[in-house]
Amino acid sequence: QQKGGLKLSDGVVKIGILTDMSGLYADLSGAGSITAAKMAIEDFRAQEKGNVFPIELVYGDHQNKGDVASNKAREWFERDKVDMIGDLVTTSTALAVMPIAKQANRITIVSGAASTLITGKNCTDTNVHYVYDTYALANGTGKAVVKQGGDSWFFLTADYAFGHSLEKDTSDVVKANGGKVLGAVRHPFPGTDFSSFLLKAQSSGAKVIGLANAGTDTTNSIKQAAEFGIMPKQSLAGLLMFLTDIHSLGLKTAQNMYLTEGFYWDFNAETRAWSKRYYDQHKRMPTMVQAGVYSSTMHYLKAVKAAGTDEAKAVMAKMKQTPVNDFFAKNARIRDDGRLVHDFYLLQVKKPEESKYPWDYYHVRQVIPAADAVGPAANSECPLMKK
Amino acid sequence: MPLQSEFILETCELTKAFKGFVAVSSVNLKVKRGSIHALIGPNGAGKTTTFNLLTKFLAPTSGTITFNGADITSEKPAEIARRGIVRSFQISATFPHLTVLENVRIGLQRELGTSFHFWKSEKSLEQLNGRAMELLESVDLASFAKTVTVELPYGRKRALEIATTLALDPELMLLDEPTQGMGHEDVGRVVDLIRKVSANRTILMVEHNLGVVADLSDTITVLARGAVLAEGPYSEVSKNPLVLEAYVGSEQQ
Amino acid sequence: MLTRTQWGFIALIVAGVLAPHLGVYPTFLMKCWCLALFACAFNLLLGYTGLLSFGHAAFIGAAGYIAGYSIKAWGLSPELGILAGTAFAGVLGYLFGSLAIRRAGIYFAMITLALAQMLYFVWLQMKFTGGEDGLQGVPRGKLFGVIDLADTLNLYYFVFAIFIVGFLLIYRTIHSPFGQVLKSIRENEPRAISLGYDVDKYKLLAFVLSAALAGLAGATKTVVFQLASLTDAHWHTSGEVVLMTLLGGLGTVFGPVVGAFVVVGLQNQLADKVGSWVQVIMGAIFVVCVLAFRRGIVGEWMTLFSRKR
Amino acid sequence: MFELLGITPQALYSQLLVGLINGSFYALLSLGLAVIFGMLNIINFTHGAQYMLGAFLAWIGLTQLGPWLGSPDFSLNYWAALIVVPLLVGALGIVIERTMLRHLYKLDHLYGLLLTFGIALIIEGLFRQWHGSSGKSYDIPEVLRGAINLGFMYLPKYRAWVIVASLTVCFATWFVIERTKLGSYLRAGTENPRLVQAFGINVPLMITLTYGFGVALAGFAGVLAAPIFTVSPQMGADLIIVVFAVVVIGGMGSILGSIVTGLALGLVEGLTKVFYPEASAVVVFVIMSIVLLVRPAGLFGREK
Amino acid sequence: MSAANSNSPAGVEMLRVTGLHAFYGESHILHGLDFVVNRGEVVTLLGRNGAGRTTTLRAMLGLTGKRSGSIMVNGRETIAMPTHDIAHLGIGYCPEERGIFASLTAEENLLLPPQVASGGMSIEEIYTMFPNLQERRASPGMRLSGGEQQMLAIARILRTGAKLLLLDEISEGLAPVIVQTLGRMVRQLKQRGYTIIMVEQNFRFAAPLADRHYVIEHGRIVETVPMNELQGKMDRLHELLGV
Ligand SMILES: Nc1ncnc2c1ncn2[C@@H]1O[C@H](COP(=O)(O)OP(=O)(O)OP(=O)(O)O)[C@@H](O)[C@H]1O
Ligand SMILES: Nc1ncnc2c1ncn2[C@@H]1O[C@H](COP(=O)(O)OP(=O)(O)OP(=O)(O)O)[C@@H](O)[C@H]1O
Ligand SMILES: [Mg+2]
Ligand SMILES: [Mg+2]
Repeated sequence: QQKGGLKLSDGVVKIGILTDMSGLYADLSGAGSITAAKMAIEDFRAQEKGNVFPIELVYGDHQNKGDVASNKAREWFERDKVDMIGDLVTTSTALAVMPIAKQANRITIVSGAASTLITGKNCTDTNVHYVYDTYALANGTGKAVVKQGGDSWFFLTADYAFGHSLEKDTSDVVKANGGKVLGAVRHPFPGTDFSSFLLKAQSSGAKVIGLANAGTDTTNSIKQAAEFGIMPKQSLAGLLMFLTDIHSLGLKTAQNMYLTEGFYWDFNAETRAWSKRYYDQHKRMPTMVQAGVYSSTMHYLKAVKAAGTDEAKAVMAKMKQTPVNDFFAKNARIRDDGRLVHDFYLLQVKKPEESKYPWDYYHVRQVIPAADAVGPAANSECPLMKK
Repeated sequence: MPLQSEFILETCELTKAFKGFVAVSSVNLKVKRGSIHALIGPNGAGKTTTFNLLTKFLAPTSGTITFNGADITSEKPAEIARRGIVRSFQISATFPHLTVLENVRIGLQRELGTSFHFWKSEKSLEQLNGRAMELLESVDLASFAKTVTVELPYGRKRALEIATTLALDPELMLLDEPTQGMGHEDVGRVVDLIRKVSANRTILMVEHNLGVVADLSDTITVLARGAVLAEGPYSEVSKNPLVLEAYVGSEQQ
Repeated sequence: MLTRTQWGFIALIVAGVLAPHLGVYPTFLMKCWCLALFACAFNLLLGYTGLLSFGHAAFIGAAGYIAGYSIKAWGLSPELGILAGTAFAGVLGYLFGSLAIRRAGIYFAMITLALAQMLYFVWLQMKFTGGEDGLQGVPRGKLFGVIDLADTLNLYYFVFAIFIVGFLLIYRTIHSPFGQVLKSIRENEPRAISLGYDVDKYKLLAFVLSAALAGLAGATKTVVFQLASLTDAHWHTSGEVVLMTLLGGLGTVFGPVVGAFVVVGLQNQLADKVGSWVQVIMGAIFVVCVLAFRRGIVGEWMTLFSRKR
Repeated sequence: MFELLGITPQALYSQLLVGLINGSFYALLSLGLAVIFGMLNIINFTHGAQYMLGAFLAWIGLTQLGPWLGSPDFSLNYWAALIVVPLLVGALGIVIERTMLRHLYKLDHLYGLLLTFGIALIIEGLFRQWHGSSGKSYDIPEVLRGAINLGFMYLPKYRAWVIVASLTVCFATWFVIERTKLGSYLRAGTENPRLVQAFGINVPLMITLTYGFGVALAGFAGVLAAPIFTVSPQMGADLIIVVFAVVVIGGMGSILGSIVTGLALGLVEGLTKVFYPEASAVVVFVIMSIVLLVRPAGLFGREK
Repeated sequence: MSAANSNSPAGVEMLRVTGLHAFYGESHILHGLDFVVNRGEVVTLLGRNGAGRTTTLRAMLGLTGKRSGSIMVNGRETIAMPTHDIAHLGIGYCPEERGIFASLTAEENLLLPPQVASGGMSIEEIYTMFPNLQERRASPGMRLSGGEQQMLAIARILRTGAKLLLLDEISEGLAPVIVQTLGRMVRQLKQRGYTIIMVEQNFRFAAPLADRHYVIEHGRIVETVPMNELQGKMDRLHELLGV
């Protein structure tokens, strides 16, 4: 079918945002991601001055359940002819949807999930991992903090696969950069009371306590660390944290801690400009995931236009060919394994008195160049990289 | 059959103590095969407790229980039942939402050995209907076979309970106050019934209705304060001054 | 003359066979059949034995993992994988059951809930389950080495056949000598004991059967979705199955099936439209069912039907 | 000796303290469950949600209430919340009892369980809808900030307060129920409410108030918990399952039993965290299984 | 409630039941019952199993399902009152199933019912009347034997000062000696001015005690037999009750 000078499978480019609308991750993705995708579509239309192929947006709640995600994805691909699924917060849902997309020859763009499996063992040739992974976070925080003098570490690790891999990645980095790992303690997941683990960490005398956990586990450990007066003698490093976590913790509790993100709204004029526009619609500043959804949707649409079709392989080739160049990432490229290689930021949470305006939360301590932030291609377990 | 002793059930120094209180103390009970044996005594004498000991709903503190020459002191309730000792309860015990026929069939069913067969059809139980109807016949309930049990009047439930008990063809039936709470007609019916079913089996019963006891029993054991106070046929026991004082009372009001 | 139940069977089979050709989405249907079997298995326990298990997620979850792992890592064929999962759930049912039947009533519910939660933590920490990420990419494989299950319709009829087999087994169990004893235990336990039944053994067998059938549902679901995840092992799943059974009609043959379809359908429809209201709505349905609609859809319908006659 | 195992006595004491704190929460919650169970014969699945509600109301009082009322400076401080919030939560409980639970007493107890489960879903869902899933933080009241250095260990003041406050409430409750006439009405009402009413006691009112009280205990625990844990919609849901296990271990036979078991299990859990942290999530459940094998009625329960 | 004393005039109406209907759920049990009891009288309700005697007592206390008609206690209409208020008009109820509280000790059971009027018996008096109870005072209610429970059930309402006693099958399951004691007790109570309604199966026990017998069948009073007509109506009673 020809539409707007394009070969489209069913006359329309359909984008599906599959996200967590009600669970733990609803704040950092959820409705905010849908808003971002909508903005991207509108902006694309505006850029093209209306002379575009029809674009439709659908969205769904996967409730962080793999089977729900997979069910929804199949339905979207087979019945609704969705061409691309974005967001995919939580690894379990991302991993569930990717092979289905590959089978159906459609595209997935993961912005929300963290596992390195996505571009490692489980990589597919129709997938892009756009925003962040545990390697980048571990590496960013680990390396940078050691450089800043935090050379002895103790880990507080959530006792499941994700926590373990975060701990391992980070301690490798710490050791590689000349730091010492004094120990680690595993806490049950999900946990509520971390005081005993924190006491252990405290008595270890390590300069940095690495929080290899996520979500409420992380925020709970930070709160309780504040209560036990662990800081400022020791610093905390959150290995997977988002702007929204800091927002809910408050600066008083979170101050001084280190973390790495792939995007910060207040980084430069360009990011600020976009984020203000986003804020007007969503009433909250964007997280890196939400910013990533915008950027990736835009990139996808451009690639569809450039490829002149919505066929996945062709679009994917275009996406990989063209560098991403916008407020989110500069000169970033998508590698063969699907990883978008872009800069990361080592951030430190401001003290309450340093915060000048709402959502003014971070000092950007360091820009971690893309080459350092992303796992080296040589170590990749993705078969696509070996070619 | 091996040589059977005269007594089907014997207890030897049977004792049950609850925290510092001895409810049954050193009771030696001998129940003669084929007889109707009544256990009477003032309230709190330990009759129900004795029953509970015999059917293993309670474990004795000391003493032994012998049934048909076998020591059953440490067996479990269901095992006791399978040996042929079946009790009825002080309060009538039926399966209220099953039909009368099904109630009796539950009693018969275990014999088939298919009770764990979840893959067999229920229809396989219909072979038991004939026998079940016979049993119902014997307690005058045949016309109620299809009735759901809750709807039966109290006295009929009692009869049904007895029929179900009979389904197991027990050698020894333990009846705990079988006429309690019954109107006069029902009492009469149950007395007849007990007499009828006592053929070929032994019955041990607890009963406060002296009329019934006098009417039915061959031997009476009187318990008081956990111990045996007197034993013998009604004519003897009812004249025993100890029994008169502790249990029967002056009889003129 | 056919009885009402027989009519029901025929309607069920016709509906099941035709549904995918009438535009109903097959994957959705397969999920429904799996959960319907799960609910029926649960109903066997609650509706016919009077035991409320609040830990049935343990069985559907565990069987999913075992089936998924044995198919993926050991290369078992799908039917063997499903059998392995089912068997594991049965064994687990035996272990949990032996503990739980030591208490009755509400305690029973709490114990099963707690044991299931314990297992949840175990899965979370085990390596092979992939923790939070789930056990992904289970191949669908070829049934008996010939029928390719990657084909959605093949898979659909396979799943439907499993459901029917499970369903018939449950139906038979209810109407068997064993079922008769279960009923008597529910009605009057001490009396059943005094008639010589080892009631604990009967309860245990019922529990094991229910667990194994729940496992069958879970293992099948893993093959359908090609993944086994923590969601199934979470206590929310235990709550959901209670809801399905209750909504459809406790202690009715078809109730759980209807309940499963309604709940899964609602979740599917509502999730995108109302977001986190889904949980509120599910909760509200629970409340309404308990307060005003205890017979459930099928139960109410049957009462209506018999009143009219 | 502990040094040999790589554990300093200091760490050990700290762990025990932490265990005691968890234990106080277990005790408060299982006590509330036991009180409600005793009178209504219902396992209150909503307990976790009501605990969450307590924490949330405290947070709302502290941070949201003023702006709502149009005077941003006004806020309900911690101490006021400790009194007001349990009353509010209790009042909500009373509404639930009057409008819903009331209709279930004649039915099998499992319906009560199911109803409260449904209500828990609703409350949790509403808060998730309203405040999202990520937590809110609640500051420790000024006077209780910081810690006392006991020499052998470091005792955060707030935690010490939690232990004192919850134990006081627990034992006061125990005293009322086991040692007063009111208590014997309660216990008798548990068994045969109709008859107690026939003796001239207003049982429906008693039931309502009992439920309100048990629920208020959960609300109280919630307020105590708010400064320690992140206040979030799901904070009660997982905790409640552990509390169920505690209840099974203790047996609901006695009020004292549920208090003691709660504390003891908190300690055991604390110790597990020292010696084998990986198992600390399941240790309570493992103990439950063992207790079931050895003493099915629970440690303090009465057989049937 | 003024305590009725022993020389209060007979003929003062204590209870008047008119057109009483009662239901358990859907099933209609009482079909318009009428009877009157004067202060200081002992009356019995007789009938076959399931006739509705227990239901009559329960309906008076509002323990059945729906009910309608009129129940005047001491001149006050109680049909719409909640159960606990009815009890405070001075009514003591000893239920058929005894209703001993398993988790309370015998003594706690005894002390449980609240005082509804002055002039109840003292604990000592009660223990003299039932020595068994004194002996078992500390054991939990559920551990008492059937008969002990029965005694306790009666004893505990004597303490409350209630002057209208509803006794359901109190001779049930008791040893003959105790039944005789109970007979004496009822007489004593009557002398003290108590008003008693007894439901009895044991006609021999009830006959000499009562001023009047009401026979209930299918939820209606079908026969009223005053004490002095008892001999004459024996045949009729026989027919009705199978005595
Ligand atoms: N589990 C128990 N714990 C403590 N005491 C008990 C227990 N069971 C029974 N008793 C006591 O043992 C005594 C005997 O009780 P039992 O029930 O055997 O009496 P009984 O002879 O059947 O009397 P009744 O004719 O009144 O039914 C009673 O005093 C009772 O209080
Ligand atoms: N809770 C109940 N629900 C439904 N029906 C009941 C209930 N209690 C009693 N009935 C029915 O009400 C009728 C009258 O019962 P009631 O207890 O008043 O009889 P009764 O004259 O006291 O006889 P008895 O006590 O000797 O059995 C009976 O048919 C009985 O089955
Ligand atoms: Mg007895
Ligand atoms: Mg009666």
